[in-house]
Amino acid sequence: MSMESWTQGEKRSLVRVTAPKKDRDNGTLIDGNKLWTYSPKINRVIQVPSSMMNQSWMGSDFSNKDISRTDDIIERYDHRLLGETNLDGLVVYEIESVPHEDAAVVWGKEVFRIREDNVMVEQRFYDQDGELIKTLRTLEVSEMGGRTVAAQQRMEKTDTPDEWTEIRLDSISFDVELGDSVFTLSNLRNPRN
Amino acid sequence: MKVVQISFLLASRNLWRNYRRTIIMLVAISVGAWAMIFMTALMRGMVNEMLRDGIRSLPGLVQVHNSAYRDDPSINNLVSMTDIEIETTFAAAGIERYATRVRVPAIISSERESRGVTLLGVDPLRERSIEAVGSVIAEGRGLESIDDNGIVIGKKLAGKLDTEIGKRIVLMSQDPDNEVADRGFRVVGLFEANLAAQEEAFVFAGRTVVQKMLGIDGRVSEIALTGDDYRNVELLLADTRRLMDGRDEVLSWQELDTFLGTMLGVMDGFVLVWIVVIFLALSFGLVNTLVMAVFERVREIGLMLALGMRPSGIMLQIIFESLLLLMLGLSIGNALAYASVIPLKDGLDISVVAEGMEMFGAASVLYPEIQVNDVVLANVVVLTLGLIASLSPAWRASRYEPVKAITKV
Amino acid sequence: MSAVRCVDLCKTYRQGDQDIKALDHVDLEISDGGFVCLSAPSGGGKTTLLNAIGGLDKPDTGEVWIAEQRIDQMSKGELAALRLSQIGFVFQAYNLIPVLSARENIEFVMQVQGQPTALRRDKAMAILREVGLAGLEDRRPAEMSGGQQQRVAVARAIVSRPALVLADEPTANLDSTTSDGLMALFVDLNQNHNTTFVIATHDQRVMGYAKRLIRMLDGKIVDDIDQQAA
Amino acid sequence: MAVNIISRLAWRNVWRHPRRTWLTIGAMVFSNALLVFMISIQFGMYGLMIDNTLKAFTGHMQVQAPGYKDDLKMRQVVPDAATLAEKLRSELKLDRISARSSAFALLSSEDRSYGVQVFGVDPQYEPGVSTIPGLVREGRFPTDNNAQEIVIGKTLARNLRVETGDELTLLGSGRDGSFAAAVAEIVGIFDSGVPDFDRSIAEIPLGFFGDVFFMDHAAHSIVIVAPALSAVEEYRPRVEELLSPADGLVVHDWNALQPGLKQAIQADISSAFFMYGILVILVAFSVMNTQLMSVLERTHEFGIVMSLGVTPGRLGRLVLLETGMIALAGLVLGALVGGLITLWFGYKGFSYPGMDQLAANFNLPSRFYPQVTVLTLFLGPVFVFAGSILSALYPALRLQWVHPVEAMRSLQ
Repeated sequence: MSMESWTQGEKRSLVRVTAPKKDRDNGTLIDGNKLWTYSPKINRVIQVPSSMMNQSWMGSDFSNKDISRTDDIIERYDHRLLGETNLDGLVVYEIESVPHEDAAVVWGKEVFRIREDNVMVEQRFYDQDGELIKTLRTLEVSEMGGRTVAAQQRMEKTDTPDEWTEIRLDSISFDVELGDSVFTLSNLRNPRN
Repeated sequence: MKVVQISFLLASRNLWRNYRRTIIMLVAISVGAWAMIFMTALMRGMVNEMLRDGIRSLPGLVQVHNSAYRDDPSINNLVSMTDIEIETTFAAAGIERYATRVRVPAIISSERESRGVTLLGVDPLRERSIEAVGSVIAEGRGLESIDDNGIVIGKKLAGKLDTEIGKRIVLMSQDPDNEVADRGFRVVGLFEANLAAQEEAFVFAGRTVVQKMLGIDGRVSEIALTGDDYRNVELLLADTRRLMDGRDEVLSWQELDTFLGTMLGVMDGFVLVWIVVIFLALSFGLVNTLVMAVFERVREIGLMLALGMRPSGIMLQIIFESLLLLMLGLSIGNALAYASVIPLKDGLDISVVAEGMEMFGAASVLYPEIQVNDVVLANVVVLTLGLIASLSPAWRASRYEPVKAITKV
Repeated sequence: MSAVRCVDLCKTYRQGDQDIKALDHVDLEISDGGFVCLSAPSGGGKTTLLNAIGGLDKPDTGEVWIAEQRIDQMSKGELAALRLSQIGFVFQAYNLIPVLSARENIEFVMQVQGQPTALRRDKAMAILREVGLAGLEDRRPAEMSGGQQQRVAVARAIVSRPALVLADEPTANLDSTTSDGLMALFVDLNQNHNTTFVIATHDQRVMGYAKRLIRMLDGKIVDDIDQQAA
Repeated sequence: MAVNIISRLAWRNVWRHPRRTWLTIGAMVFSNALLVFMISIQFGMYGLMIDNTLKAFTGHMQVQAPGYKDDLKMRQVVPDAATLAEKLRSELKLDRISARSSAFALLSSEDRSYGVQVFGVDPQYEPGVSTIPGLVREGRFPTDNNAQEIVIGKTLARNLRVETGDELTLLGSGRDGSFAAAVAEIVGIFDSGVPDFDRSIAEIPLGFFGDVFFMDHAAHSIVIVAPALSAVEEYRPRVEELLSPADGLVVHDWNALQPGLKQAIQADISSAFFMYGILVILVAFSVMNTQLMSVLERTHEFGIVMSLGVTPGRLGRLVLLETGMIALAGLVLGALVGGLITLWFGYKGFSYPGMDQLAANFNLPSRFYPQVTVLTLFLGPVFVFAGSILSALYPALRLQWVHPVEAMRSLQ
């Protein structure tokens, strides 16, 4: 499956499926913590209700929440630096993030490993007993669009190590001028770009 | 009256003349009376428990809602008064046993599972006064204040969600603008309920916290009021209606849950039918005994008539005999019923048919309840109908022609 | 003054498919203090006549007067009251109430009359002594001999001093000594209290005590002998 | 002919006190008639309760993936369900077999959302296994297996503030766990009379369901209605035989699917039979009393007969025979009266104040038409008969201790 994605700031992004044919033009629009989905089959934009946010996004190992939640992790979690390691000559910070008491997050904690060049190497989701539930791992880091990015990531659930979802970046461009109209419901439905 | 005295004396003496017959009849009446009271106690136990469970989960005897709420139980249909107005109004009227609650459908999620539940934002101090579902805390603690950050969920639900006390769960619902309203809560207590379904259906959190989460500060979905006697809610209903002054819908539990309301009426009817049926089954034996008693005493009856006793005196004798028999049988039967309920004080476990009982809305442990009015009813019905049944043999006895009676061998 | 007066009494019974004339135009007058024996073969009508006099049975036609009161048209209640206050009955056998003791049997009538307990008891004890049954007051009928039972019955009949005592075969089940004792009691009462006795019997010895002997046959009086005159 | 004499003697004795005998028979007739009526109603109701509950939705049996019954997980499926259903239909020669799927989904109208159980049903065969298609009061049931159409309950329609012709959005998760969404036109609104049911269920065509929830020809269950409830046991192994072992599917009968139903009936039966037992006992006492009287008053007579050489055992049998005659009369008359009463209510319908409310809870109609069957007609009376005979044992056995001379001396 291939798709295109546009992201503006830290709150808004749009994802559109380009192949295979049967899923073509299925799209997801994220604005803040709201998520809309569009399916040409039913020709309707639907806001995904809160109850569905924990469900799988397009059948993958990512949940809708994983997709929509961008960086509110910074505000809604307490963070602690666990340590620093070296990987391929770069410093990797290991950060433990524990959600605030009233945050709408079920995880007990998340542990991030982030390279000094801001590439996330690993994100681990733990339940409240400290048990690892799923891991998002960066498999390949490469230069793309002038920056170092995680080109290939894999989401893997601890329970089912034989199944995973991988995202591979084919190309990426930064600092593209995007109009407000990109992140609208009508654009989700009728791609103009 | 001397005639009454002598009739009574004769009746009591005659009762023991044919002691085998009397004992058989006594056993029959005792068994009947026992069955009446014991069976009624079992049924009452079941239905009362059902009613209490039902009223606990409603909760309350009387509820106030926005008049559109019952048709459309959404967060947009809130009670017209704010919680402060409610508090002052009810306090002024001297009503104390009530609770205000926010009630919304919500999704509860743990790391592993999500479930649909009803989220109740409650004032734990007020909640205690209405004895609603959720007040029996099995583990952990109950909510402590109106702005308690914790959440109390059912024991069964905790199992399904694979969560436990001390862990956090997330609740999601919708605010009045149809936007997502969500929040994390820490599980502080697990409650237990008689019906499994209730343990999975309700979760409780502090009212202010829920109001804040939903963005409905100061507003509630329902006011639940309770009283002492679920049979008698008219006064409470009228008081509340007056207070709400037509702005909101005020309904009694019978109206809120017509199944429960009907159940109570049907039960009352059933008790009477059951008592009468048992009596009728007994009455044939009773009349038979009396007929035989009259028949074998024809000569004596003739003699007494010849000696100048009035027919009414004869009637009185037979009726006394019947009543004595009934009263004795009833006393034994009542005593037996009380005695057989004692070992069942801790409940009769019928969990083999638990799922069936849940279909009735009843719990799987039966606590027999002997209600004074049922006992009175049973005894009064038996004595009254027994009196009526003995009229015919008594009348016949009093109509004997003394001559024929005496000469009959 | 006459204690009993019967005018033109008729009574017909149906037995099987036969009509039996138990009383056939009977006229009879018994004066106060009379001691009359009615004798007849079985079915001769003596019991029927006795019952008619006692108001236990109604004649088909004719009149019955007791102490100048016409009784054949009285209601059951009135008749009961009359029997209670003015007539004492002694029947053949088994004429005690089995569940009551001798004393209680004697008290029965008084109790129905509504006499106070203490008075009743005194009278009953006195009469028991009179008929020679002192000490047996607490026995039930089943615990007494036939003669004793019959004496209790007599005691009950006379305890409230009725003007008229009707006895139907009072000695039928008694041996001769006991019969004599009973008759002596009757005679004594007749003489000392001026109680009128009408006794239906076919016992020759009983007839011997009578002042007046009436014989019946097929419902008719065939003979009326004043034995005092003889 | 000794038997003849004994039975003639018994017959005469029975009628020695006609009033007493009639009263005893009366007690039996009363109880028997009541039992026949009650048992007819009760069994009829159970039948209806089972029938209505099962016919409403569950069917008599369902073929499912193991575990689906308890977990209702989307991925526990019956693969290629339509083909299997067709195979079952033709092999078993039963029409009333239909594939079905279900998922929890959020139904949204313009301004309201409610979570419901959405069922994918085969428009062609569903009417054979469920009453819901027949309960559509407004609009119609879908006919096209792939139509984007939905039928919902009356209460749900009111809560969602929609009517036929409106569109609803379905959101849920598909078989693979992915987000499933669809829009469907409301073509029908059903009214089952059970608010809980009408609030929580929606049905869409199975083909459409498959598309929305990524079922890929699979379904969750194949619902089978046997020709009769009693035929379930017969059909079950045949269904099992037709399943391919590779799929590892299981067959659940109605009792496994609706465990509460049988238990509710069991609970009701045990309380009802407690009551019936009491009735039988009371009648038995009545009979015992009568027969004891009858024996006691004949002591003298029995003494004579015994002195003539008749054994107490034979006299005991005489007493039992008399009881048997009375009890038989009670049985026949009771069954007759009870049968007639039941027939009358079967014709007029039986109702009890408040019954409609309670009945709805158990999928029962508010008026009930009881039917007489051999079982309901004789089950109660046979117990009363047996109880009567048993109760006569005491008087009959008493005879064994009677001494002829003492007996003759006795007065009565």
